[in-house]
Amino acid sequence: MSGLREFTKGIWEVNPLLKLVLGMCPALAVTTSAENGVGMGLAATFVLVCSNVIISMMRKIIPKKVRIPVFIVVIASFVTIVDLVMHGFFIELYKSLGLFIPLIVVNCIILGRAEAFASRNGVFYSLLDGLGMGLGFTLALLVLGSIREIIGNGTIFGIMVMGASYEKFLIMILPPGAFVTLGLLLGLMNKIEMNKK
Amino acid sequence: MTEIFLLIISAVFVNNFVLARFLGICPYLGVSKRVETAVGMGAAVVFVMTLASVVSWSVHYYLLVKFGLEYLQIIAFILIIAALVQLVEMFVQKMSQSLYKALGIYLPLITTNCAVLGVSILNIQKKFTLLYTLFYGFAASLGFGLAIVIFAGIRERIELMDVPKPLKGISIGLITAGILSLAFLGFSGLVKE
Amino acid sequence: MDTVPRMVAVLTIVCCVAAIALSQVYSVTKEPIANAEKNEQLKAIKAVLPPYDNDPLKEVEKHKYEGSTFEFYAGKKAGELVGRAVKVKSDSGYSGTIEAMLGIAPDGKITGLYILKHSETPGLGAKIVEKAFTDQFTGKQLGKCNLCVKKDGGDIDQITGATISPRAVCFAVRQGLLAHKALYEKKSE
Amino acid sequence: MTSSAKTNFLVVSSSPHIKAAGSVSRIMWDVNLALIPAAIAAVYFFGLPALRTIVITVISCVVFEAALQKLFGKRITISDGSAVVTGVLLAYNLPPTAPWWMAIVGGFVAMFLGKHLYGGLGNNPFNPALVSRVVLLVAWPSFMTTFPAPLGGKGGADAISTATPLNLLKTDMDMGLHLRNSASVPLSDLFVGNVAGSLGEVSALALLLGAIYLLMRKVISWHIPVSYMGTVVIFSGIYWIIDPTAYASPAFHLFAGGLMLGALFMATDMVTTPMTGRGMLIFGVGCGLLTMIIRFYGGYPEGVSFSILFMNALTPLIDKFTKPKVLGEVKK
Repeated sequence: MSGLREFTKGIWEVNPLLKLVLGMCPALAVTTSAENGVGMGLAATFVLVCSNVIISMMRKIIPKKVRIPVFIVVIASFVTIVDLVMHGFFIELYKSLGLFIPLIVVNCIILGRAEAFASRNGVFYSLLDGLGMGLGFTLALLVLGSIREIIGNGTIFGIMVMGASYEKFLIMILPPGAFVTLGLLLGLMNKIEMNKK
Repeated sequence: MTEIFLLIISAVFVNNFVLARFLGICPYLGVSKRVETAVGMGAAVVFVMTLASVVSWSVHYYLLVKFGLEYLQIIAFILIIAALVQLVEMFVQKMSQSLYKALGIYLPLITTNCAVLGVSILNIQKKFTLLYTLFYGFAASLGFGLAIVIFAGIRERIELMDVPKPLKGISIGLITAGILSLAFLGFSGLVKE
Repeated sequence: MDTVPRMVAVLTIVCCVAAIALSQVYSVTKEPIANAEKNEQLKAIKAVLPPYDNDPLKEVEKHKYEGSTFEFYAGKKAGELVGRAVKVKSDSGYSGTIEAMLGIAPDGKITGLYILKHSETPGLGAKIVEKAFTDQFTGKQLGKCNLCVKKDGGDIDQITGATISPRAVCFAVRQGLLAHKALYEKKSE
Repeated sequence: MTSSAKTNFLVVSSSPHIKAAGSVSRIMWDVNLALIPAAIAAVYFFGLPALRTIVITVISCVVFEAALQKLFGKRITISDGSAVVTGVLLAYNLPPTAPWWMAIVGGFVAMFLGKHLYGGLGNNPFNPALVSRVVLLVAWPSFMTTFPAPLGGKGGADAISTATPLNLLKTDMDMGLHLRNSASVPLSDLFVGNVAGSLGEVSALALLLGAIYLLMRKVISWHIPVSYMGTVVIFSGIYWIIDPTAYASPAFHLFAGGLMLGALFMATDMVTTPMTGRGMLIFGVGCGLLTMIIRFYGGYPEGVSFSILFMNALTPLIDKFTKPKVLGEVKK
C-alpha cells in the first residue's frame, strides 16, 4: 500500500461524488457557480482531513460501541469551526453556501471515510486519504459548477466566456438543471467505465 | 390559521425539501426503488422530522440561548437527532411489533438524512415560534414523503423501460428528479414565503 | 475492554474537549463575525448615500410608521447631514420578501437604491438587483414624478416579462419615502 | 402524443385504441392530420412566422430523433411520424415569432431529455413536447412570453408584444381589481383564435375540429378531455356564480390559453397517461384542478403544461391503484 495511491484513488477511481455517489445534497445545491462549488469542496476537504487525522489518532482508545457518536462529535466540531471561520472571514461565500455549511456534518463522505478508513489506518495514510477524497469531491463540484455556470450564466468564475449575445440558459442554474446535469455526468462516467472493460 | 396553511403549502409544493432545496437526496434516491418502501420511508421521516423539529427548537431556546452556547448548535442538533432516532426505534419496537417491522429498517438511515438536520436549523434561522416549528417540520417532511412516493412510482416504471445502459440506475433517477422538479416549478408564486 | 464506564468516560471526555475547543474558536472569531456582518450593512449604506465620514451604524434611529418599524441610518460629512439610509421591504414580490436599502437626501430626493435580499426568478424578477434598474430611482422623489412602473402610469421602466418584482420594489421605495417624509421633513420645516 | 408503443413492454391492453405495434405509424399520422386545422388557423392569424416556427421545430425534432437513435444504437424510425407530432405540438406551444435558435433547442430538449434518455418511443414517462416547453419557459421566460398581436387584431402586424387574455386576467387579479382588462376580450375572438397567445393554442375551434376527427378514428378516448374540461368549468363556475364581476366566466377559462390544446392533444398522449378509464378520469380531474389553482393563485398566468407534466408524474401511481390486482402482480 503506497501513500501516493491512497491520495490519488479519491480523485478518479473512487471519486466520492461521481463513483461512490455520496454527498449529493451539497453537490446539487451549491453548484450554481464554479466558485461556490470550489468553496464547498474546500470546506468539506478541510473537515474531511481534520476528522480523518483525529479519528485515526484516537482509533485505539475509542470503544467499538460508541465509535459512531464519537465520530459525529469530532466531525461536528470541525464543521462548527469551518462555519465560524467562514462567517468571520469569507462572509459572501458563507451567505451563498448558507445552510449547506452546517450540513457538512451529515455529508456521508465524511462519516463514511471515518468509519471505512480512518478508524482502521494510520495517521499519515488517513491524512492522504482525506486529502485525496476531499480534492476528488472538490474537483467534481468544480466540473459540475463550471458546466452549470457556463451554460446557465455564460460565465465561469464570474468571467464572461460566451459572448455578449449569448442568451443564458437559465434552467441550468435552477434545481432541474442541477439534477439533470449530475445525472448526465454520472451516465458519462458509467459509459467511460464500460468502454474500459 | 391561514398563515399556517400557507406555510404547509409552501413547504410541500413551492419549496419542496427534495426538489427545490436539495435536502435528503441520498434516501430519496436510495429508498425509492419500490412504492411500498418509499411509503415506509416517507412515514418514518415524517415521524422523526416533526419530533426532531420540536425537540431541537426547545433545546436551542431553553438551553443553548439561555447559556450563550449558540455555537454548539451543530453538535447539539446532530446528537439530538441521533439520540432521538435511537429512542424512537426502541419505543416503536416495544409498542408495536408490526409498526417496527414496517419502519424499523428505515429508522437508522434517518440520522444521516440531511433534511432532518436541515429543518432543525431552518426553524431557528427563520425565527419560528414553537407552533410554526411543529407545522413546518411536519409539512417539510410531508413534502419529502410526497416527492419520494411519486418518484418511486415513476422509477418502478422506468425499470421496465429500454433506458440506455450507462444511464440505468441513479443516473436516470437524477434526470427524472430533474423533470419532476420542473413540474413542481409550476407551483412557484403560489405562496410567498 | 468495552466496559460501560469506559464508554461513558470516553464519550464525556470527547464531548468536553470538543466543547472547550469550540468555545476557544468562538471567542476568537466572535469579533470578526460581528465586523463582517457590520461591513455587509455598511456596504449597502455606502452604495446608497453620498460620501460621508461618520459611522452611520452608530447614528441609528428606530421609528414606527404605519405599523412597521423603519431603521434610519444617518450619514454625515463634517458633522452635516448628507442623507439617511433606510431599510425598506415589500412582501408582494413574485416569490417572497424583497429587502432593499434606500438612501434619501434631507430634501426627500432618492440618493440610491440597493437590493439586499430577494428570491425572485433568476433572469426575470432577479434583474431588480442590476444597476440599470436601481439607478432609475436616483434623483427621484415623492409626488413630482410617480414612483410606479410604467404599466401603472409611473416613470420606472419595468423589466421585460416581469412587472411584479419592479412593482414590489416601487412599493417598498414609496413606503420608505413616506416614512421619511412623515418623520423628518416636517421637523426641518 | 408519442403514443402507443405501450404494447412493447406491457402485457396490459386495457386501452382500446391499440391493436398492434404496427399501427403506431397510422395513429401518428392521424394525429398529424388532426393538427392541421390549428396550423391553418395559426398561419391565418399570425402569418408566415408561424409557418416558419412549425417547420423549424419539426425538422429539428426529426433530425435529432435520427441522430439520437443512431447515437444510442437504435433502429432509425423517423418515418413513423412520432417525431413530427412532437415537433408540431412543440411549435404550437411557442410564441409564433419564437427565435429560430430557441425552436431548435426546443426540438433537442424534447427528443433528448423527453424521449431518448428513456429509451425512445413508448418508454418516456413525460410528454416530450411538454418537457421541452416547460424547459424553454423556465430558461428563457422573456422570449417565451413575448407574443405578437394577431394580424386581425387592433395592434396590427407591427405590434411587437401584446398581453394574452390570461395575462390580462392575471394582472386584473393581482391588482385586486375587478375584471377590467380581461373583460374586454370578446368570447367569439377567444373561440376562433383572434387573440395573442402561443402559436397553436389560440383557436379552440380548429383544435376541436381535429379532436373530433381523432375521437371518430378512436385514436383518443373521451375520458381525459371531458373530465379535464369539466373540472375547469365547475371550478371556475363556482367562483363566477359567487361574483361574476371579479372572476372570469367558465367559457373564458375554457377557450383562453392552452387549455384546449392541452386537454385534447397533450393530456391524451397514451404513453404518459393512465391506461384504464377510471385512471384517465382521475388524471383529467387532477389536471383541471391544478390548472385552475395555478391560474387563480400561482405565479404563472397559465398552468396547463405544468399540470399535465405533474399528472404525468402521478400516472404510474394512478395506474398502480386503478389497475385490476392480478395485472399488478404480473408486472413484477
